[in-house]
Amino acid sequence: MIGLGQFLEVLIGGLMSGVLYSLVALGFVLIFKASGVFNFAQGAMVLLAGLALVRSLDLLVAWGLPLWVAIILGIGFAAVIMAITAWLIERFVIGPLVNQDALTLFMSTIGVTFILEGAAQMIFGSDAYPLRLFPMDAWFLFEDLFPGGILLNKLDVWGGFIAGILVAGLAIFFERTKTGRALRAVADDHLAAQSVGIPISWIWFVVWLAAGLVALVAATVWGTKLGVQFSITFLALKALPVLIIGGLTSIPGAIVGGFIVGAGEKIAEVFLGSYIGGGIEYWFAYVLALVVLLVRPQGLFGERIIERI
Amino acid sequence: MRAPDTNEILLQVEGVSLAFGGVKALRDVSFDIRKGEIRAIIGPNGAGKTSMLNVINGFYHPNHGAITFKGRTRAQMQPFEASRGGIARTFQNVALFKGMSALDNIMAGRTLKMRRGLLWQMLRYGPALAEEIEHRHRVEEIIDFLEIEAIRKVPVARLPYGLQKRVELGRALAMEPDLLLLDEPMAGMNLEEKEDMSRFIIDVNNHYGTTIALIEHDMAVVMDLSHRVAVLDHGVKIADGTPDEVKENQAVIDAYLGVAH
Amino acid sequence: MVRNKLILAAAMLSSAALAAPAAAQNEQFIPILSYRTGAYAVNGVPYANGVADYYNLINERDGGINGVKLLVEECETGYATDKGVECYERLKGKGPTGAAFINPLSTGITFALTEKTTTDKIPIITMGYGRADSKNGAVFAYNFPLLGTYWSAADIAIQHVAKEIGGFDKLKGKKISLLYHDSPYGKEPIPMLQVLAKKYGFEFTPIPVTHPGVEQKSQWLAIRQNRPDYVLVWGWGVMNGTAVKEAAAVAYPRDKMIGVWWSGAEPDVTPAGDQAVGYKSLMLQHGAGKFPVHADIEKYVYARDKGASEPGKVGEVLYNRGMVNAMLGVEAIRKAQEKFGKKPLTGEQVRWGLENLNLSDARIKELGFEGMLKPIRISCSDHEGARDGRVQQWDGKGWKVISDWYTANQSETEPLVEEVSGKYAAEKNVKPRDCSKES
Amino acid sequence: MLYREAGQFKTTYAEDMAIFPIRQDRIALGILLGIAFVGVPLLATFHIWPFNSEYLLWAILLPFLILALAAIGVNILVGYCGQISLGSGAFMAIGAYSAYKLGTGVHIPLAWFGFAISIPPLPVLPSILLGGLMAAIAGILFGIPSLRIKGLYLAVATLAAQFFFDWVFLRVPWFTNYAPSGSVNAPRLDFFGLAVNTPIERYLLCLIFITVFAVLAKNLVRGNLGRQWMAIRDMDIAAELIGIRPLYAKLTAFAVSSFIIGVAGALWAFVYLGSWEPLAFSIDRSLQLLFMVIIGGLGSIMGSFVGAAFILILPIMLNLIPTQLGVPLSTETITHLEFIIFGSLICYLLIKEPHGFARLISIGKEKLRLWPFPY
Repeated sequence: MIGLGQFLEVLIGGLMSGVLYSLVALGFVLIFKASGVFNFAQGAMVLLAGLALVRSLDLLVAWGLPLWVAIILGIGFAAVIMAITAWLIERFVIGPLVNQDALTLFMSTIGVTFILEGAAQMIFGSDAYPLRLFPMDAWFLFEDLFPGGILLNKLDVWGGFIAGILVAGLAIFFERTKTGRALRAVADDHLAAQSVGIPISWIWFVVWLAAGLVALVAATVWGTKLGVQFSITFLALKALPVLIIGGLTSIPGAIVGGFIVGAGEKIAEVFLGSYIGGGIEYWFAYVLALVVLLVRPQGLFGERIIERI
Repeated sequence: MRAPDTNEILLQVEGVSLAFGGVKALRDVSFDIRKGEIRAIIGPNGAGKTSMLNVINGFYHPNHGAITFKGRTRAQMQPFEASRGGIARTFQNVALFKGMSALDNIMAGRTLKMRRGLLWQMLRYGPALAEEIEHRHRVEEIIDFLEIEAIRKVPVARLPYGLQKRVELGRALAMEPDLLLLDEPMAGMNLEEKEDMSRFIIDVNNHYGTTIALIEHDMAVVMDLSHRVAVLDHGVKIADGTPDEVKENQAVIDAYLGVAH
Repeated sequence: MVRNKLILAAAMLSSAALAAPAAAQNEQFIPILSYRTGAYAVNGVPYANGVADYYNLINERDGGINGVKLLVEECETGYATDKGVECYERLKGKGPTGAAFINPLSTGITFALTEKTTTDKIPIITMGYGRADSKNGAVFAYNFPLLGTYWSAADIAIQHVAKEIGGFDKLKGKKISLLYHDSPYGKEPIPMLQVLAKKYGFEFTPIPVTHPGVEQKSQWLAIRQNRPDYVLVWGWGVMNGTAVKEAAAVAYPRDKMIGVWWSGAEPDVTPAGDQAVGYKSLMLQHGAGKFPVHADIEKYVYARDKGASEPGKVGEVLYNRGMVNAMLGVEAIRKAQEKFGKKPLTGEQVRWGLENLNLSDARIKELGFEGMLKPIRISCSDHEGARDGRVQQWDGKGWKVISDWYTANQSETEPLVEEVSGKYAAEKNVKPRDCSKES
Repeated sequence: MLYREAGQFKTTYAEDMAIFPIRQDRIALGILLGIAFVGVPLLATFHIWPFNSEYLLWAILLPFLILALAAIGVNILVGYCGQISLGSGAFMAIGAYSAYKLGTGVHIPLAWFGFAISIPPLPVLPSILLGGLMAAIAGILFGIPSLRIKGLYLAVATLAAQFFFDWVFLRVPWFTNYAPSGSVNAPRLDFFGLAVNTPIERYLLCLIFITVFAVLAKNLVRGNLGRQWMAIRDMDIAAELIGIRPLYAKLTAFAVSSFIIGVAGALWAFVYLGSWEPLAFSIDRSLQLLFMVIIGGLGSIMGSFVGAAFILILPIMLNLIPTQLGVPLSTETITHLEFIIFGSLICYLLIKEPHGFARLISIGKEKLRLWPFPY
């Protein structure tokens, strides 16, 4: 018999870990929205940002700087690294590939993934580096209602909180700032945008930078959770169904998709896994995404695809 | 101009309405196409002409109305039914298969006529090869007719616009259609190309007896080519008749001059 | 033009690569299959460093084995089976006599190479991993799962649990879960644990974690509900550290977790910080720390600036394991030289050396491994050689040995070895050797 | 001056429709086949350079042939029919595990109905072909969503097949004949009483497979079905309006492609690995195959070969070069550099020639035809 307490615990745990996927998915959405590029390298960018942060942090602390100064400087350093990466990608890969079809662009980002993974580990090392920016223990809620209470990871709550701020920030950026509006114009039709004088390569740099910064944020949370190491790149595969369900172009979609995937796969794993053999969360999110696409081919919040001749 | 021999009706559209969300593209349009004639549909931009063609070959499904083709009445056509029933078409913005050669594009038009299954095609021997060669003969006739021998193996993406239009016509002809829908076949052409294309259209009509429905902006061409003309404006049919009748029609003149309703 | 030149250059290089290397004739070639990149690099790097440093030590200190220098080449597998096969094919024929033996450091690659190595007559040493049934040397003439298979490990783990709770009779009705890496590696102990569960009457639940193991929340929520008395961890790479952290998050006591010897190294606990305190793991005999041999390594390798590792990491668990692994290989060659002469040997000859390897306490002391290893004696019917283990516990700074020696009970493992290796022999049409006739 | 087609007149359409209508191409192909079928085995038998060790056969040519076969399958779906698939690895796995089950005997107890389906172990060749058939059936099932889902959305949807089948073969012990480790061994390779064991025999076996399949695939793509696939790829709406049924065209593409990929998977497992686990067919394999067809050239059978050679051999080269030159780099650095260079070359190629090597070759041929005149 499944207890209500356990169900709630799994549900909440799932929703929360879903938001952590959303943190990675958001970077995908940003780039897809603005340039139609399906950026497979987002996972590698999280690795790069995380390594840059944790390695500089270690060094700064070793120099005897107070922790908070080190954190600020470390984040600054990682942000600069991400800016350089964004510039290089725009200048040497995405810029020259403008107007190519989506598949070519997608494959080129896999090429970028190889480069980033190789370079990040060559420069910063390929060990597992512990990062502790957030508390890792848990709360146990409603202990008087349910035996053992309902477990809630503090890290997950932090992740959710940060994701909320990010989405709000991105929404303001897209709606209220000049660059943000230019971004939307470029997304709609980059040739037209170019012809009214929007500097397209600048815009794309900004987008990749924004995605890089989102990756940095994701790296702080995931790095705390896993330690900064190569395996962090596998998050890209976890984030794909999230953004497909939410819709490739929708920022709130990435969050909602995260909720759905997280809650769905955890509930499926805990309550169905024992019947059909564990590990179903490995594919559950993807099959869920497939089903959602069959009903809505553009995802839940994606822009409708209109066919014309 | 030779008039069609019979008054037999090939296609009849009755009371068709089509809306996209709030936008009404067609409102209660009725007209017919007689066997063997060249029928023009004209009207200002946004009049609903292309939508009308899309309804006829089943790409759009009307909200109301009925379509009778070869004596069978349907509320809507399906693209596959239409093509199998003998409706072929060209498109306003050339819709060729960009990655294929001109020859392959036209051969693709023979799909419906080819019978050999997957396994035979895989072997490409005996009956399968014979079939391929037989259809190649037919396609070469079309290529000769359209005078595009020199470009048959060129990928269509590399062809100039005028030739692409010709290949597209070839692909439609390869289907040996009973009804050929031409959506602005002369858009963007120079005078010489237009003359060539007009000649092809008349030849198709005369030689093969193919019924043709035509959308065109160039009034001179329309008046020269067509037997009858239907005029659409804002999704409503405002006139129908011979080129001469339509030319005199006040509503048509107003529509083209942009008089407010 | 540039492209053509590149292609030409590549072609020339490739022909150079394929040409027979002009090797010195008195060299014994030993390949190292390692993974210093990818998801498992964290554990692969210290191990490969230990291996490389020990071979270097032999060359620098002793001038090789009885004058036969060791020629070593490393090949990166990335823990991927097909890369491993490629590396094996690339390296198996190098040197004057071909590879002496091969250490794939991956159970998956071991499975893929088992048949090939038999055909090529190159022994495959899988120390503390690999296929458990290959303990039976009569069927698996070329496989050497030295020092302990996963079935031995499972038995030792249960012995320790029994000791902690006060006897084997107390196991009845207890709940023991196995959190395992969902791959041949993680699945190997399951049949043994099922046998033991039946015998002692504990409730056994296997819980799979999919590669690479970054997401374990559902597994641990299930553990939190099911409250097993012990959780055995059969993880590798990021999975271990994540398991410790998730255990902490659901407040599962760390001292009720027992990792296999591949889940008990420094990189598995350091990312979790204080949360890892109390976590236990099996030891493949040795643990962390420095022994007499390390002094030699520092003197002959690091002082000459030929060390592979960061000096601070010499003496870590996996580094030491790499060293032990290399040492056993070297001693096997030495043994084989007794019979075949002091010259480079073929894989087939080294196989004889492995099968007749007998390291006494005195010899182990001579080699500088005293305190790390117990005596090892390999024979035709026993390719494992020893099945001893201890348990260690992480105290936040280092691993502390907390138990006496356990020896896996052969009466438990042997029937399963017989059954599974017999099945393999039938499937592959292998005619088992008669071990009583082997010298 | 050698590459001229002047003077070669075709008098029938059949001649014009030959795979290689130009005589020089036919000669080149003949030489290539001669080397592949006769030269390589001869050299390898007598251990003549570069076949003085088994390395080239085992570690390069064998995987190259099998992956090129799989790449042909992927190219049919992605290159000819335009349906992006990231699930090719799964279809290889289906081919491999189905062939394994059929080769070792299938027993399905249907307790509810009171009987059992039992198939005795089949010989290797029918096992492999039926393995392909199983993959084709799975391909059709997972192809159905393509009628509604398009482009990159479809690509992600095909990942569902990838992960689902990864899991099935990992978790359903029936598929691995209850092997405790989940790793299975291929049955002995007997073809009509001939044992295939040595690298040369394995090489020839794969060579025969790929030659036959390449010819069959080439026939399909230049026939009516191939034109339907390409029409769907280039403009699916227009294709539908000229009478091409998307359902038929897409599902045949999925079926044919999955069949070939499935056969390649069975060969990969039986002939190359001999013993395998699901990880051999992971998402990495799918991405590798996709790279092969994109770098080689979408919509080109020959491109599949070139792409497979490039993607397979390049990393090995990059790995070998520093050792050969004696550059004192650690394996770690070499591997990281290999990643960087490999990624950069991929990006470079995509920028320079998004249509892959096949396009480069055809441009080269055109230039050669006109040589020494620039146009």
